[in-house]
Amino acid sequence: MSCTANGVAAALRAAAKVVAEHRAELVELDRAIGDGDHGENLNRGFAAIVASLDAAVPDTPGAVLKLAATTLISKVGGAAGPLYGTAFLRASTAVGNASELDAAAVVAGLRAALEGVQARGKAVEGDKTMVDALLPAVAAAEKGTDVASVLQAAAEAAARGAESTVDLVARKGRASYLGERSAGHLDPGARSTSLLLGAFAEAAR
Amino acid sequence: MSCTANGVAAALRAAAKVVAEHRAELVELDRAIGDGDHGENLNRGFAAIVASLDAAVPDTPGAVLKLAATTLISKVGGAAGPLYGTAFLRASTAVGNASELDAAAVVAGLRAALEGVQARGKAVEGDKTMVDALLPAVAAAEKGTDVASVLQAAAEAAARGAESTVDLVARKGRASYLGERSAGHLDPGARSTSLLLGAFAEAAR
Amino acid sequence: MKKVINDPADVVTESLRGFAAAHADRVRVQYEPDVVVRADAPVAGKVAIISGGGSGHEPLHAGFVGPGMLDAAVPGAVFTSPTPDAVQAAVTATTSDAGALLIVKNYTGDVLNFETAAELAAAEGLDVRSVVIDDDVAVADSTFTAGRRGVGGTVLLEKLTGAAAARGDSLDAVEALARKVIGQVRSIGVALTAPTVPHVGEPSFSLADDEIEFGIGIHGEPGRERIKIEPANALVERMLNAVVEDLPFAEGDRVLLFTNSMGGTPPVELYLAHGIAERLLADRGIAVERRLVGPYITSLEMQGISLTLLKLDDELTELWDAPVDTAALRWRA
Amino acid sequence: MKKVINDPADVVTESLRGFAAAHADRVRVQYEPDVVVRADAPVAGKVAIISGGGSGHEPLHAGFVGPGMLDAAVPGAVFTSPTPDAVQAAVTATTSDAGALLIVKNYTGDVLNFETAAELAAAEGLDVRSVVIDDDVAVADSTFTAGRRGVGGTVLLEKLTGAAAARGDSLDAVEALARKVIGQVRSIGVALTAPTVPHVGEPSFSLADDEIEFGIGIHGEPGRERIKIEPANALVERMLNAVVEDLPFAEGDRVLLFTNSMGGTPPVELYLAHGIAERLLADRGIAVERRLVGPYITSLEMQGISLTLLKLDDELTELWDAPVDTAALRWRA
Ligand SMILES: Nc1ncnc2c1ncn2[C@@H]1O[C@H](COP(=O)(O)OP(=O)(O)O)[C@@H](O)[C@H]1O
Ligand SMILES: Nc1ncnc2c1ncn2[C@@H]1O[C@H](COP(=O)(O)OP(=O)(O)O)[C@@H](O)[C@H]1O
Ligand SMILES: [Mg+2]
Ligand SMILES: [Mg+2]
Ligand SMILES: [Mg+2]
Ligand SMILES: [Mg+2]
Repeated sequence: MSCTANGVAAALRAAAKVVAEHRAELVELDRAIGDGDHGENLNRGFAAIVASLDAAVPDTPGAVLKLAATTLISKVGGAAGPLYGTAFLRASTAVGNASELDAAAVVAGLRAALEGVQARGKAVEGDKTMVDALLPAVAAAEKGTDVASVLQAAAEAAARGAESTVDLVARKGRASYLGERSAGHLDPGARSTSLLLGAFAEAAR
Repeated sequence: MSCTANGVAAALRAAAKVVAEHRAELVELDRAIGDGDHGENLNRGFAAIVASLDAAVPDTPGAVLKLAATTLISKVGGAAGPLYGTAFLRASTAVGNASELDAAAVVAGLRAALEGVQARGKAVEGDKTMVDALLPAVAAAEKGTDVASVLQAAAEAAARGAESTVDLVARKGRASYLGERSAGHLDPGARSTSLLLGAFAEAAR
Repeated sequence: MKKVINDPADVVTESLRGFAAAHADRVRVQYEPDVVVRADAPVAGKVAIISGGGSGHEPLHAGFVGPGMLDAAVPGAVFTSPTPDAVQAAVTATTSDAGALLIVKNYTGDVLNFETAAELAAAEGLDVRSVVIDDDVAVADSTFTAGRRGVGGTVLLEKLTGAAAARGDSLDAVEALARKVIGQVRSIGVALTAPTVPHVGEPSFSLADDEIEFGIGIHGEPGRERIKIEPANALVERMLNAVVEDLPFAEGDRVLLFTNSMGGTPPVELYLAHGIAERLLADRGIAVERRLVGPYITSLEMQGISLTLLKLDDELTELWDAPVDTAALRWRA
Repeated sequence: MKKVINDPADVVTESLRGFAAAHADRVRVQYEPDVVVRADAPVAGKVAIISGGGSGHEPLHAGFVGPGMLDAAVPGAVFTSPTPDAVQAAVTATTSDAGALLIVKNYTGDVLNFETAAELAAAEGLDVRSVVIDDDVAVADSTFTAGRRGVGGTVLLEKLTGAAAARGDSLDAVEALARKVIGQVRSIGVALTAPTVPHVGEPSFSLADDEIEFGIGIHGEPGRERIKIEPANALVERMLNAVVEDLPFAEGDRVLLFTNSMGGTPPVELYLAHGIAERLLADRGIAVERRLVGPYITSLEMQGISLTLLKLDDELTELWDAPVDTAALRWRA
């Protein structure tokens, strides 16, 4: 895949497919330590992204990411809506209006996404949130050499990061109300971050 | 037992004991084709009768029966309250103010009770109600020779009458709402009539 | 059974204590026998409107005591009609020379106990009449049954007779109005789950995960028919058809639509059902001119809904709109 | 799952259609994004009071739209906070030069989405402020959690700020009042059963027959602690202690006591609990001067109750008593 507007659009479609496939799993994870809507909400948002892309794919990778951002912000709701929305919005700004992204641009986009999530949600590593997947993903991505290896490294690190949330006690989001009882469960947002990056990496291969 | 005021009071205490023992069974029967309160309601009423008798036993059998009647009317509620209340009230009137009841008086009391239930509730034989226990009980009672045998015959016939309600489709009371679905269940009021007469017979032995 | 209660035998009385504390501005509660009375009763010269029945259907009836509706409510034990002496106490507390109307839901127990109370009141020289409401189309109305049950229509009947009494109608007029309303109100109910009576401790009936009771009453009596759960569109249409075709209601009729929760069904589902019913009535050319939506006649925590239709005319509409000021129903007051 | 619904994805919108039909005299409903607005909005010169959040807590918030309370409610998907564009639509429909106050329950999602909306509104030159209510004493209030949740106190806050706006208070004054109320209102909830979110199709958590969740929220999040069911006397005392000792409320205080059903708990249990709470407060020398009892902030069909205490003074009492005319809360109107 080349990282053009169409390439990013294809990656988003792949992500939408993965989210749809894992909708029930994400609901289940959120039901255990939250309110059970994470899968439903993300699925609604990504389905809306696909519908928009079906109508028209914007000109640049940045514009595609911005479309994803505004769609997520206006369709997802909950905590994940503004957080993922901000992530895509910041990534969009970071990559500017280049017509194709190189490895460095993708890394910059990922880093901007992480900063956006942290700026909005104030979560740090170890709070048992999507940050625990995204933060190691960004660190790993910096070691990649091309777009595919950047995203592959990010996805692998995100998967490990998500797994690491099982043992954590939540300190942000709805799961934090559970206190100690939140330990022993995978964080749904960390899991969805890992799924999204996995889908992007797969699409980039 | 001689059928004096104290004798009738003892029979009512015996009945109260039986009702308490069968409270859950009567609730269960009523739950199947009614609203599940028959055991609770009767138990509340008979417990109140015992409390009144503990305070003072009226002078005559008729007065004791009247006390039972007014207590049932004011404590039981539902369909069974006014029906049993009327039964005891009519029985009380029928036996007058004799100080001891003979077999004929007991039979007259039972017949008056049946007439009272039918006058108030308008049920005929086969409607799947307490009438299906009380009506054959009165018929059988007429063949008894002394108080004990009158009540024994009545109790036995009431038990058979109650059993006969299993196959019937209810046409009176709450169970009638079920239509055909009421068949296959013992009528709770028929069962309680059989229990009461059984307790009286036992007390009279 | 999990309930916020102490001893099941004390549920009604303890609940009344809370009700009395919460609504001391509107009601006065007497105990043993338990009766809920308008704070300013008896209202001289006004016909008293009295209703009652087993508890567990709240806000019916206590929640409807107040100006413009009931003068007294007589709560029996849970799902058990009250005794005549309790009804009698309500009559004594509220009835002036203008007399009283007893609104009785058609259940054997209620009818027998209220009948007895009316006899007692007559013996005291009071003019006490009673009407029996039997609006449930689920039950075959035949001399071979106890007849139709009184359900959702009761709420409307209490409001309308309450308004008539409030504007000074005579007992004759209020009684005639009541009979008219009873003649043109019809209801049907459905249950998704069973209620649990405190002293029983277990659900009144059991339903499979895909089953519902169609034609349910309000006492946990099983319904007339057990059917498979279906989408709301189909279910509401099935319910509405049963009601519309019974009276029947016809094109051009003006109606009040009352969409009632049986207790456990939350507002989000109730309003959804109400919206469907509005649409289906519009399709039939029946004009919904007034509506009531909420849990007003319930069966403890039972999940389910009922639909009630009342044919309106100018008089009934005016009485419906008249001020009412009770714990559960309140407008223009 | 048994519910009176069609497609789970359409539940909120279909329900709003029924709500719009039932309450056309009081509200206007806009769709996509879904917003419930006072029929006569915008009210010139009046501060607009706007709230919202995930659906499934009805009557909160839509049931509180009307004179004396909210100008608009923004319902999200079930248990999911609404998106900024929906909040924005509510602001646009209701906000005059007097500005608007957004009442936000403290959940990460709500705070983030409403924050974004407030930024958008500010960009359009409107004076829109927001306050975050966090009255739930079950959650440790620390920088290491998302903070306390907004629960029952929200209902009281909406009523009081609505009354202040109705009498013509400035946005500064209404905002200050809101912060004062938030400072002196505290709540605790308990769940006996779990709610079932339509698109999930199964209960949000599972409880053994003898277990309850103490310190439950309103979204089917498990509570803070799982305890054995206990008699109402003990349970209400446990709840009240948690609330009273938190602020703390002290002897001599005047309070409003709000006894709330989480949805599935019927009135008979709710009033019973209310009665106990009244008694326990009297024992502590705390004067209950106003009360609200009913299902006002719910969690779908979840059985359970919550207790909310608000410290009153003359100003708050006057604002509480002021007229309100909404679908779910109505007096002196
Ligand atoms: N403050 C935060 N910072 C980063 N991520 C967060 C924060 N709060 C919640 N999350 C993430 O959001 C996820 C929950 O999303 P979702 O279920 O859609 O929202 P809600 O909790 O509003 O229902 C959590 O699993 C967590 O990963
Ligand atoms: N019309 C009637 N005539 C005679 N017995 C009746 C009649 N209606 C009901 N019953 C009896 O009453 C019993 C139910 O009593 P109970 O459960 O106490 O009253 P309710 O139906 O009001 O809950 C029935 O089982 C039946 O035997
Ligand atoms: Mg969630
Ligand atoms: Mg019964
Ligand atoms: Mg009964
Ligand atoms: Mg959510």
